[in-house]
Amino acid sequence: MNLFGKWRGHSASRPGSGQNARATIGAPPRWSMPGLGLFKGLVVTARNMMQSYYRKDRMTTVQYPEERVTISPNFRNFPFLCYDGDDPVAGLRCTACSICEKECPPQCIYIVLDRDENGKSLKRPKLFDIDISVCMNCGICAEVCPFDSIYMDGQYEMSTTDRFGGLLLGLDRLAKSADYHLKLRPLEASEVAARRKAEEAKKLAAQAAKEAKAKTDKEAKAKAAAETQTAATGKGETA
Amino acid sequence: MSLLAMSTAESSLWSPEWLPRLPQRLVEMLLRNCHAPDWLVTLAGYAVAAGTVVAVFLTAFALLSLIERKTLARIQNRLGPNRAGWFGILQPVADGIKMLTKEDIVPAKAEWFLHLMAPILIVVPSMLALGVIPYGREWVPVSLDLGLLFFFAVGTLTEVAVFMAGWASGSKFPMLGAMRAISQMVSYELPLIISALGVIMVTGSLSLPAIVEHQGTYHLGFIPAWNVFTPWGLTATLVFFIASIAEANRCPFDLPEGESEIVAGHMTEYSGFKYALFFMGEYLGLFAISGLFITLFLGGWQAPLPGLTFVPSWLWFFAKLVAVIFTHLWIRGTFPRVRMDQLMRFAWLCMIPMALLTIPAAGIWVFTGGGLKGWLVIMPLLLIPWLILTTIHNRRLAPQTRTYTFADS
Amino acid sequence: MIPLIPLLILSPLILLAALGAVWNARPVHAALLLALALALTAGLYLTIGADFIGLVQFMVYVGAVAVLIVFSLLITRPGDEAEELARRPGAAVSGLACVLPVATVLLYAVSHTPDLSSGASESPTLPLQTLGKALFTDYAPAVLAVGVLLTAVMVGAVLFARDPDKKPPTPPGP
Amino acid sequence: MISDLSRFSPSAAPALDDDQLLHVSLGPQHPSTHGVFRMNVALDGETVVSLKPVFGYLHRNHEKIAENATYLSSMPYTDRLDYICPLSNNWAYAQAVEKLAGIEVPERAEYMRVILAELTRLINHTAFAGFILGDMGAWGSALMYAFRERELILDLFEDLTGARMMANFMRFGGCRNDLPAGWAGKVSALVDGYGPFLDEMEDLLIGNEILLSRTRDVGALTKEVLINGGITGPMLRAAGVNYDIRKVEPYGIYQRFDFRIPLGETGDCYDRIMIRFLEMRESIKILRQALDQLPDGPFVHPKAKIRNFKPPVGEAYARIEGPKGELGFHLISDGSANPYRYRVRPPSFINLTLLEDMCLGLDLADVVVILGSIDIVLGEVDR
Repeated sequence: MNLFGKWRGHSASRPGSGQNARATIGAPPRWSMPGLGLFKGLVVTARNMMQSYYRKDRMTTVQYPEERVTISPNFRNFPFLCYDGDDPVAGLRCTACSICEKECPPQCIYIVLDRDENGKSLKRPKLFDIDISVCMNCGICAEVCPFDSIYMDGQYEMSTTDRFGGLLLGLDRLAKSADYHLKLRPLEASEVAARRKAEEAKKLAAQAAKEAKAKTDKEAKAKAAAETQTAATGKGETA
Repeated sequence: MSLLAMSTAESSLWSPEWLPRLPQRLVEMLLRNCHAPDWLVTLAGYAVAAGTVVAVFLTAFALLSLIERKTLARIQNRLGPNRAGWFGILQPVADGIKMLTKEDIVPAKAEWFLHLMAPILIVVPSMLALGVIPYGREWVPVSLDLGLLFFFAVGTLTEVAVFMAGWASGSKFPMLGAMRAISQMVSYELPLIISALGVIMVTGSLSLPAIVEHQGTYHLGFIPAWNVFTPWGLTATLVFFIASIAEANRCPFDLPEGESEIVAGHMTEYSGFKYALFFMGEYLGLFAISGLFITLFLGGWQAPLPGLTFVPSWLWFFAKLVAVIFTHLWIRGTFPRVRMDQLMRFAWLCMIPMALLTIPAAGIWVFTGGGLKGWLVIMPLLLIPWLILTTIHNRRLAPQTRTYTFADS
Repeated sequence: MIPLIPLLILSPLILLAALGAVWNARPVHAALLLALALALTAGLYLTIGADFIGLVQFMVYVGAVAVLIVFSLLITRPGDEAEELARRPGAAVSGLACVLPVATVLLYAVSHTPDLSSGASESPTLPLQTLGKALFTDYAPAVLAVGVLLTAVMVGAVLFARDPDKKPPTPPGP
Repeated sequence: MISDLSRFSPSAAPALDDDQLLHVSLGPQHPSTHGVFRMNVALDGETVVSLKPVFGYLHRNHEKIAENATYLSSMPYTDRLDYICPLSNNWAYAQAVEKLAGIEVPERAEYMRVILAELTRLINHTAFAGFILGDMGAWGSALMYAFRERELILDLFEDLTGARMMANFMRFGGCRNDLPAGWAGKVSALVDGYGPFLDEMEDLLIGNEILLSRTRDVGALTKEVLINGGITGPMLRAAGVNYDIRKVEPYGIYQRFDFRIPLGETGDCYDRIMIRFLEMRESIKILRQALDQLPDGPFVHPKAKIRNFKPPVGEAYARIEGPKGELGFHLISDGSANPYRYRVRPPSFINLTLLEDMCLGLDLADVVVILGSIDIVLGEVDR
């Protein structure tokens, strides 16, 4: 019933490049039954209607919320802050460096650095707000974070009746454990964990080396100091 | 007790054939038992008969509004409404409540009286037209000698109503919609009526029950003698069906309410229950025109095979109605809309000539007495003009040569 | 016996609608009132048992003629010309010239009709076949004349509506 | 149902006074317009006498925002230009920045980009076929079929980029992440299934007499007008102008693939539909080749910077053949972290400029079809 001639499979029937190939499409029959094209359309819709009763892959919709499609583990939605251990405050990886705040395209992140009474940075956020009514789920904050602290969440049922407060996520709602991350995106999280572990180990080693060096330095210094002192006392004594 | 005695005496009353007229019969019997005057009995009988038809078709309207959405959804590979009640069966109720509780808005520039009358005038003729259709052997709400004429006469009222709706809204899109609607209805009423003339000639009557009775025999013992199975009848059937789509403003001739062009045509400025009335009028009109189509060409309530007459005749009618309406839905789910000039051109250059040809063809059919001789004489009469018409159409409409070049560089 | 009550109800309504159609300043209202008058006349026919005439009156006059009038009003969008036309000096004269012959014929017909209340005891129902036969035998010349007239009108309308210059649409040049 | 325009020629339309015309505002809230586009149409009967497009209802200040943001922060905004095909927009912008900063793109990333761009083309043209049927008044069947297939591709995008539409995937010097395991296999399965789907759509559309009569000889303009108007993409090729940036000025690795550019003759709405269908078949060919040749390697240039990216002082214009036409980004850098000037050449917007020329003298119903056949996305028109 192919009314329109050789229009399918033309690529096979048309060898030779260099010169323009021509394909006649849209049917040049001398006489065609009017309404045949309409009839073909009717056949297509009838077939679709029948198949909608027994072929699941034909359906365009799912019956949410009873029925849910499986979401890809890579799906990203709003950001969250990752913490190690059990304490969301002490274990927070974020150092309030504000890189994400600067890079965020719609500027939906607001960070206040926590300081002690002397005004010295505590390297942790006092305030970390994300306005998810502004956030556009681009994931750039997660990408630029050098401290493996901010990641994209997969949670998508976040509707609320509170337009303002309900959509402004503070530290309490943003902070989620590393285990959550591991569950959400096993591949990425385990990679990060391994890297962090290696870094930690390296850091520890460096720390140990540094401490050892410092110790030796200190000892050497103390020795030197003692020497100078003895020398001084000796001098004083002599003076 | 006497009631029971009478009803057992009239055993036919309880047969399924009489089921739709049961309320009417019961009321009449009850009144007679109370020694009511004759005119009261007749009047009450008519009222109950009319009430039955209205009740049946309002239920059908509610169901159709659901079934249409379900069918279109299935054609589009969706499920359709399924939240209100079991399989969405309560959806019409929900829709009705929504429509009733919506604010009724009358535009500031509208003529409020005509604006109010239009939706009523849309519903009334459809209901009147439904009254003359024979639904079953024993179920003809009003048997008129001039039933067919009555049907077409009241049908013309919808044009006035559509005009009133479009004009009285005092708005631009309704005005455009009304203009489209009137020109379309006037153009398509011609082929509609002309294609029905053949049936009148063959039957020799304008009475719809007589037309159905006339189609009651079977050729060769199994081919029903419906008008569609004759050469002139087939042509007339196609013409009538296409024209009935246009009369009912259904896709692909839904230009008066073409939503992608003129929002909702004459219904743009209507809301709430007035809009629901338009909706109802449209569906009742669809039932009426489909019922007439079945009566004229598909044998009305006649069974398709002689052995199947034990099924109540009104069930056959409704089975055919379901089939015809499903075809309407199927077409709506598939076709795009035509343009105004194409619509008119199609009516005047294709539908009306073919409809006119069915008149001499039907005459020859009667003259030759049908049968093989009739076929042999009529086929060339219809086929040759049809071939000429399609050739003209092919030159202008059907796929012309289009060459697409493939550039390699 | 001609049913008197419908006649008494319908006739004043018809008169009122007709007068409204004449005197209403807004053309669309006038057209709709005309349609109403025609529909009520059809009702009058139906009540006296002339079903066929009544239905045809309804179908042709309400369904076709009134709708065409309304449609032509729609596409011409009449403004003040109607009023202007009515204020012309010759308007009354030409109106009278139209009305007088018609009124004369009608009055003559009514005055020469036999007394219906005594003569026809029941409404005469004419079988459709008889009507058709009469139309195509006794009144065949009249039918043919009307047919020729209508054909001429239709051809004229087609010629009138035809576009004089049929140029294919040229896309605007650069 | 006979499309003989000569009877309704624009030249025959008498010049009418303005107050005799019917002025209708189609949009911004009108069921036919795509997005919040508005047309002020003057009608004589139903014939269009003048048509003034009005847009800007969706203006978001994209270019100015980009001038005040870092180069990377503009990437997610490009998704929102033409939101039907975000990945091609990503590519055009990434290419412009790469040109500006002289960044190399690894082999694998190039292949990934081609695959994503061609999938995007499939999405766009499939959705187009559904939309134009909706514009013609078909009750959404074609649209639903189109969206079902589009969903399959969007699922793949979600798996790869994390978002169905707002991908934000390309980076300067490659892509954001590598293909997940098994992703290429899923794409080739989808590509294999796409041919039958296109056959079905063609059965539904291409021979349909109503569609033919609605689209043929509607909205055609001559080659010269189209070229002078700066029209690009399928609209231009439907009129027979062989102009496809993948061939004219090959970018990425397009010269490695064997594909052809379908060209029409008249440039009416029917040709525009057909050209898109033919392009989809060619896209499938490209996808097959790209999937076969997909090499291993890094998905992003190892030296590409994410933080603190400052291209040298300079100017760059990069363009790609987007599904809707030539999509270009023009960047001027003053050496800081923000572009000094950022300019988009949006195909939808420029293709829209000749709308009135196409519509004059036609029916109101044709306007809707012509607007549909231009295939605009208001996110890109208004920016």
